[in-house]
Amino acid sequence: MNTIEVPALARVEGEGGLYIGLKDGKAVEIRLDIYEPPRFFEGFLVGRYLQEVPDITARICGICPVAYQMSSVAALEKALEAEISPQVYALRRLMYCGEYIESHALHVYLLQAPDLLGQPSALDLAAIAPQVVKDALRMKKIGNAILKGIGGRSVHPVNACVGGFYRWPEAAPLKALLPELEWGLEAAQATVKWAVTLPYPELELDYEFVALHHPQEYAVMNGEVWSSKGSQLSVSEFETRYLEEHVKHSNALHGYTKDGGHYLVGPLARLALNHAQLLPAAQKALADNQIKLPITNPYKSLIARAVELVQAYEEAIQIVKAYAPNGPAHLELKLKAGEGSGASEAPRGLLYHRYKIDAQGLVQFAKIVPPTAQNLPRIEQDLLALVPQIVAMPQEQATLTAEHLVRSYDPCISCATHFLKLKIENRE
Amino acid sequence: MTLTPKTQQKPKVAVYKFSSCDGCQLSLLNLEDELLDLAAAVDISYFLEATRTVKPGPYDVGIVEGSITTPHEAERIKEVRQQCKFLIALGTCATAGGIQALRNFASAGEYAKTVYAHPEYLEYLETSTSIPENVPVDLVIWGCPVNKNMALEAIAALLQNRRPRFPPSPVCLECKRNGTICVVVSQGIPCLGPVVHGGCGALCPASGRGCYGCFGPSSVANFNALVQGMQPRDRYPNETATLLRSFSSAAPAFKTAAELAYKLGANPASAHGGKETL
Amino acid sequence: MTTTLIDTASHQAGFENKLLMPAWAEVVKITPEAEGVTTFALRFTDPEVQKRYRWEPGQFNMLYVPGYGEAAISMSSDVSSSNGLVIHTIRQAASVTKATNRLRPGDVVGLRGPFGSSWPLEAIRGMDVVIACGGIGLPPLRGALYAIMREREKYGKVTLLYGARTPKDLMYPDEYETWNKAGIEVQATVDRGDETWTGRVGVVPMLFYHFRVDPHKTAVLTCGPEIMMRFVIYEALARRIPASQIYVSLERNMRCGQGFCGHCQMGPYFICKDGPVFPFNRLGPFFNVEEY
Amino acid sequence: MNPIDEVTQELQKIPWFQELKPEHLRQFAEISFLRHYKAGEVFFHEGDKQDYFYIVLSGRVALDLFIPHRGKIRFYTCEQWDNFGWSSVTPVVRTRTAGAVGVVDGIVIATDTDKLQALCDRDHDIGYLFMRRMVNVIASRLLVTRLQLLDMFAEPTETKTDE
Amino acid sequence: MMNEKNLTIGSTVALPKAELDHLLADLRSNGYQTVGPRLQDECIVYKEIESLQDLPRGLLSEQKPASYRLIQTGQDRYFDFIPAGQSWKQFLFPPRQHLFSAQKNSSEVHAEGHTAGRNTKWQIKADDAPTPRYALVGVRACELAAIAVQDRVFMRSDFTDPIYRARREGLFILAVNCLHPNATCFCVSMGTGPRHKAGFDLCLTEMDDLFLVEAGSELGLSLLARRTYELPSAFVQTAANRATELAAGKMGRSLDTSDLPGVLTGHLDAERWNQVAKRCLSCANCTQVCPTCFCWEAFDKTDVLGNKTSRERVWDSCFNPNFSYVFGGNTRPNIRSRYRQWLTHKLGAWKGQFDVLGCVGCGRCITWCPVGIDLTEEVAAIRQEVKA
Repeated sequence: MNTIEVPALARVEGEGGLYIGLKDGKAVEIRLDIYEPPRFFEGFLVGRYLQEVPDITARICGICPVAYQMSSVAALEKALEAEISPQVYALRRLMYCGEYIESHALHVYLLQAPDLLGQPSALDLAAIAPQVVKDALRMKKIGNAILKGIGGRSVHPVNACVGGFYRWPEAAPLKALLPELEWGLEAAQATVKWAVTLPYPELELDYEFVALHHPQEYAVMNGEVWSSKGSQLSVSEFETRYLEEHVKHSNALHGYTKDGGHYLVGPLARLALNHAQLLPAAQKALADNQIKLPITNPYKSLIARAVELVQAYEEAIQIVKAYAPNGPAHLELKLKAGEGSGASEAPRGLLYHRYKIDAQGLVQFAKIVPPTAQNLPRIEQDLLALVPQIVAMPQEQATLTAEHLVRSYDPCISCATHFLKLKIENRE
Repeated sequence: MTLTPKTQQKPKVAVYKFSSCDGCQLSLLNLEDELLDLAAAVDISYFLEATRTVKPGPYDVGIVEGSITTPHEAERIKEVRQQCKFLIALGTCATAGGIQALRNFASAGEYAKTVYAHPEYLEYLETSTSIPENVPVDLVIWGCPVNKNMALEAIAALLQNRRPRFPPSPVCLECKRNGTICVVVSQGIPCLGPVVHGGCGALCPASGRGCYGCFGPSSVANFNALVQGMQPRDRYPNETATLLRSFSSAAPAFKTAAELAYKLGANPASAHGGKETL
Repeated sequence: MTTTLIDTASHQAGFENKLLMPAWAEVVKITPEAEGVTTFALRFTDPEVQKRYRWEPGQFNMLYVPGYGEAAISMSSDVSSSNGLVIHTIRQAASVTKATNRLRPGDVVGLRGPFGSSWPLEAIRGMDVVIACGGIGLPPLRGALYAIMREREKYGKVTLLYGARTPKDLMYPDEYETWNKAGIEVQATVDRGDETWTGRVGVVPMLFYHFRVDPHKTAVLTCGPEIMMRFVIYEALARRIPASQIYVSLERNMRCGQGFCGHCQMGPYFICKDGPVFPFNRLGPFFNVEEY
Repeated sequence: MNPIDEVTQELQKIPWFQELKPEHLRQFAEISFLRHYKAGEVFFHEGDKQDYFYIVLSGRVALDLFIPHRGKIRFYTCEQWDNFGWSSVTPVVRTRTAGAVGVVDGIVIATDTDKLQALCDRDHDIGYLFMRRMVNVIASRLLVTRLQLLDMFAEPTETKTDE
Repeated sequence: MMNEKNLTIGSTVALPKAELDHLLADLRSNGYQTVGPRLQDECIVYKEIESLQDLPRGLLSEQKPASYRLIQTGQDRYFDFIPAGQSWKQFLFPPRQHLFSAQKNSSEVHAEGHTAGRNTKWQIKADDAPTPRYALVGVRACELAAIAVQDRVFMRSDFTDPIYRARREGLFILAVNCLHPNATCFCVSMGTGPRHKAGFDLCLTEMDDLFLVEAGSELGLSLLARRTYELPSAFVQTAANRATELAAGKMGRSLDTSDLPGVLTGHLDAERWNQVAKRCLSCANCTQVCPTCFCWEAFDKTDVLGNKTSRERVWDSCFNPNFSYVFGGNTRPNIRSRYRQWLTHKLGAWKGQFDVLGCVGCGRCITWCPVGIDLTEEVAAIRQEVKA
């Protein structure tokens, strides 16, 4: 086999291609080409009023707009030294639960599962296992319903602002979701049980996991940036260790650690670093299904997502039950010049924002480090490790296996800037 | 056009992505209750976000998300047009250039330098343009993101050979039907509702904030009157202007209106200077 | 006297909460009339409704195609000899009327009606009658023609002035002979003809030049494009026919047929219930006001 | 009856000639003659040199234009007491701007236009009456043309943006 | 305590404020949904209330063109708020209403022994949701006049809107005399207020420490009879009368109604129409807050294949671009013609249609116009122009 080429990598968010150059059966070059056009968000944030930032950055990614809204409001609140209320914090977590549910259910069932079950898409899957797909859609819908209940719509919700929420969402529609959430929790538990039985390709790798960590809760919007290699930094210190590089073959920046290492963000990393903070049902799902941590097979990130689905449903139920809005929905902001960074755990991994604002609240500088950008070098390394296995395979299978690997990262290429083209070329 | 099959063949539908956030395609996937019916009614022949299967064209319906921002895209959209009998521009990127059209008001090169260490690696166009500015389009569905029910209605209308029923009225009417109180009048919040296409369900005013125009300019509206009336209510510098210069900034009506708002904002008598927030 | 399907009495007789609820009617026969114009013969599926249904020439029904919506369509047949069928001649123009293209015998559509005012057949007895219409304006007058023919002796000279764009757009061409024989002078004209067309070429208002009217005993009934009616009215007024003897059938955006929804208003009138047929003297100040 | 008497008799029936004095009628008749025509008979073609001005006494005469790819299109028909060939009495137009053909058999009065113009120049009373009639003809022809141009029955271009 | 037997329609009693709560409870237990003023988003709106607790207390609204602000009065009154952001029409003429749904059921047609095609039949199902029975709490005189105007529109002898009628016939009206007219009020000009005359079940005049309640119907009377009340002192009665009289003198605006239809419909070419068209956003807000505007639109909502359809009715507006669309064109294609239609209808043609003007002087269209167009000012300007 001379080349492997995926002219259009499907079921990833955005557009990219994959190229593997071989010599004597060994990979000599691996490139994850990002064709997603550059959109210059950091550029046109400059000069905008701070309240516009969460709405604008949401448009970086239609799959995880909440993550962009949450990281940006965190950074801007930091810059203003504004402390949000616990109620606001809980509601933000609920929003995040909605996004995890929607995004993970989409990825697990509609994007990755077809690979494991040998189907081209969930629609084809629906033909042979209609109930699975119907349940998956129902699970996903609950996530969207939470987002809709809080922010009016699931893609680019409109309620979040720097300082809290424009207005408390009405309690009744959220409470009305409880029966569905309870159903979702059970469905998520069943998903974990099912996930561990799937036939994953063999691939075990040595990862440096990086995620937010918080001692009291499963970190999503709060805590320090921890690494499985021992580094523990505050969010404001993030850029001291983690760098972005602009590589020639890609419109997405690539993230490396300061010493040139590759690291992994996302569900595998979160589970590895934060499993102790999982809520009981998620803990139980881990135990019942004898899931050993850390998971180091990238294909098995599906299992991690399934566990996080349990966690998200469980937490959503808690927050919805306790939800009783009172007090102001947002802070009265006191504008001042300042700088702040914020990070949150998008479904795909750590998302870091840093802003400088002037005394009028206008943005002077913006930096955004999306999860997929950080994972790109790691994906390339994984593929490198995969090469010995796939060179022996027939072209179609090799392509599929490589493509599947990329897909298992749930790469949100729109965020990293995005459509994959896999090309493995023999340089002889 | 009519999609009514003469034979029992289902119409072939292709979904394409150009420069965008994927949100409008996702809105299609978010049709959880209708997705399977939809898949039964049409032949989803090309939809990379949903399936690896690529059936060869030509297609009966092409749905395009995203705007044109690179030389490659400018070429590709022409091929798409040739492949598709009926072409739908889906979402504000496709219908008005999207948020990335903000580059049209500055130098994309400057932005590239801000964001990328090696702008020379990048290939991009100086402007982000809508699909209709590049190729003829048969239907536009506005929204950032689109309202999934409007997208569904468009497909249903095609299948049934009728005109899609999109809301003809501005956001204001939706507010009133929802029982939402006007934020302009009761709280002095600038709001683009009077000049923006309805269809979103008037979400922002229901959340206690002004409409930020993500559904683009309404086909008949009085932009001059809106700017004259709204700009003096700005709570931070150029609020009305930046509202207009956001998600649908390159839509001609918004472009001119924003220019007027900036001009009024430059007059110190009406500038406030960030005293209040929110 | 007209009884309506959905009047106050029928609400009380079980139409509670059934605003805009149509009665189903089955397509019995479909006849192509001209390019893009088709005649549908419909029969109510409920015999009770069929029995109760009475209408007068000039009135219209709201025809409902489920999923597409409603359109106001005039009855185009003879009131008394259509075997209880409701006959609608429809130009397939917008969403709803285009949807009728797909109908075939046996399918059902919804009907509500009849609505609106009718041609003043009683009031113009003993007079000469000029019926001036163009294009799709003939079907709403066809019922009036038949009514006059049936009691031909009760009217003076009756002239039909009818125009269409081209010869193939003329509707009911096979019937002109019969009408002539029944004492209606049919004067048809087209906007343009080819070499084989031996009839008139010109426009409807100019047909007035081909005969003399006695203004005191002439009534004009007109229906067609508004611009055509305007010039018909000018010609009639120029011949000193009083405005009160000129009857006009107007088209506006009729939606409910009952003067509730507001769309078809013109000045003080709801065209759907006060019209569509008006004596011109009542329309005078509002007709032809720009953008009113 | 001699031909001039015959023409005079026909002219007397025409409403708009009824204002003419007998000697004027006679003068008009002297330069005119009755012409019987058959269906399909061509009076003139577009582009012909002008010669006669016609008044239809009976039958029907169509005016037509040849349009490439569409053939001959009839855009107007003349019946009793209508006129055609009036361009020949205008001072500027020197060729026929349309063709004229009999649609059904009938009779016209044909008037020599050179002589007619001379007659009008010589006697302004008859000239005035004749020209006043011409203005009427042209005005009504213009109205017809205007209405045809408007294409009253046209399928309007749908401008409705949404429903 | 007053004897029940002495109460008749037209009697006025003094009701302790807390007793109103019991009256509301009584209404609710009799199957009425009580709707009344509530605070929402810095505005008084009409929505479901359970008790006096839910009513805004000590709030007064200050309304100006394009501006509505609530002010704390420091007093403990419930009904000082004057006309709310929305009108009551939402309860009688709902902004969205399902009419019926239909489901296709096709059957095969056989001809000469084989399938010739399928016939499309439909099964129709009327909306069978029960009609809510509303008790409106806090209806102003101008608002009651507006209901009377809509009665004339929807309950005519030729056609009656069954939805409106069902809701209207089940209505209980607890009226309130208005004591604090606003800068945008002109009910005196329209002859509709501020004091109620008739048409209510009960009518309150709120004093600092009690309500004066007049019984307007048998039902109102029987509800009142079950409460603890007293005969009002002459002092209180006089004070209440004075308060409503004072209110009549505090109208913020006025409208000269003499020959209004003639002035407006007679001057369709006034220059003022061009001027107002420059300011008007055509956003339809005036028509939506107007308590008498009645236009609506019905449309079908289908599933993907068109096998199921549901017909709905929604509020429409003559400011909507397609409102007056006829095949081939729009009879009112610009803002000038649409604004002119609205004003000439409301204050002109309406009279011919329903023998009443379409305006009750509540001022909502002035307050809620985002750019503050004032119909009283527009009418005055046209009068001025006509005179000149």
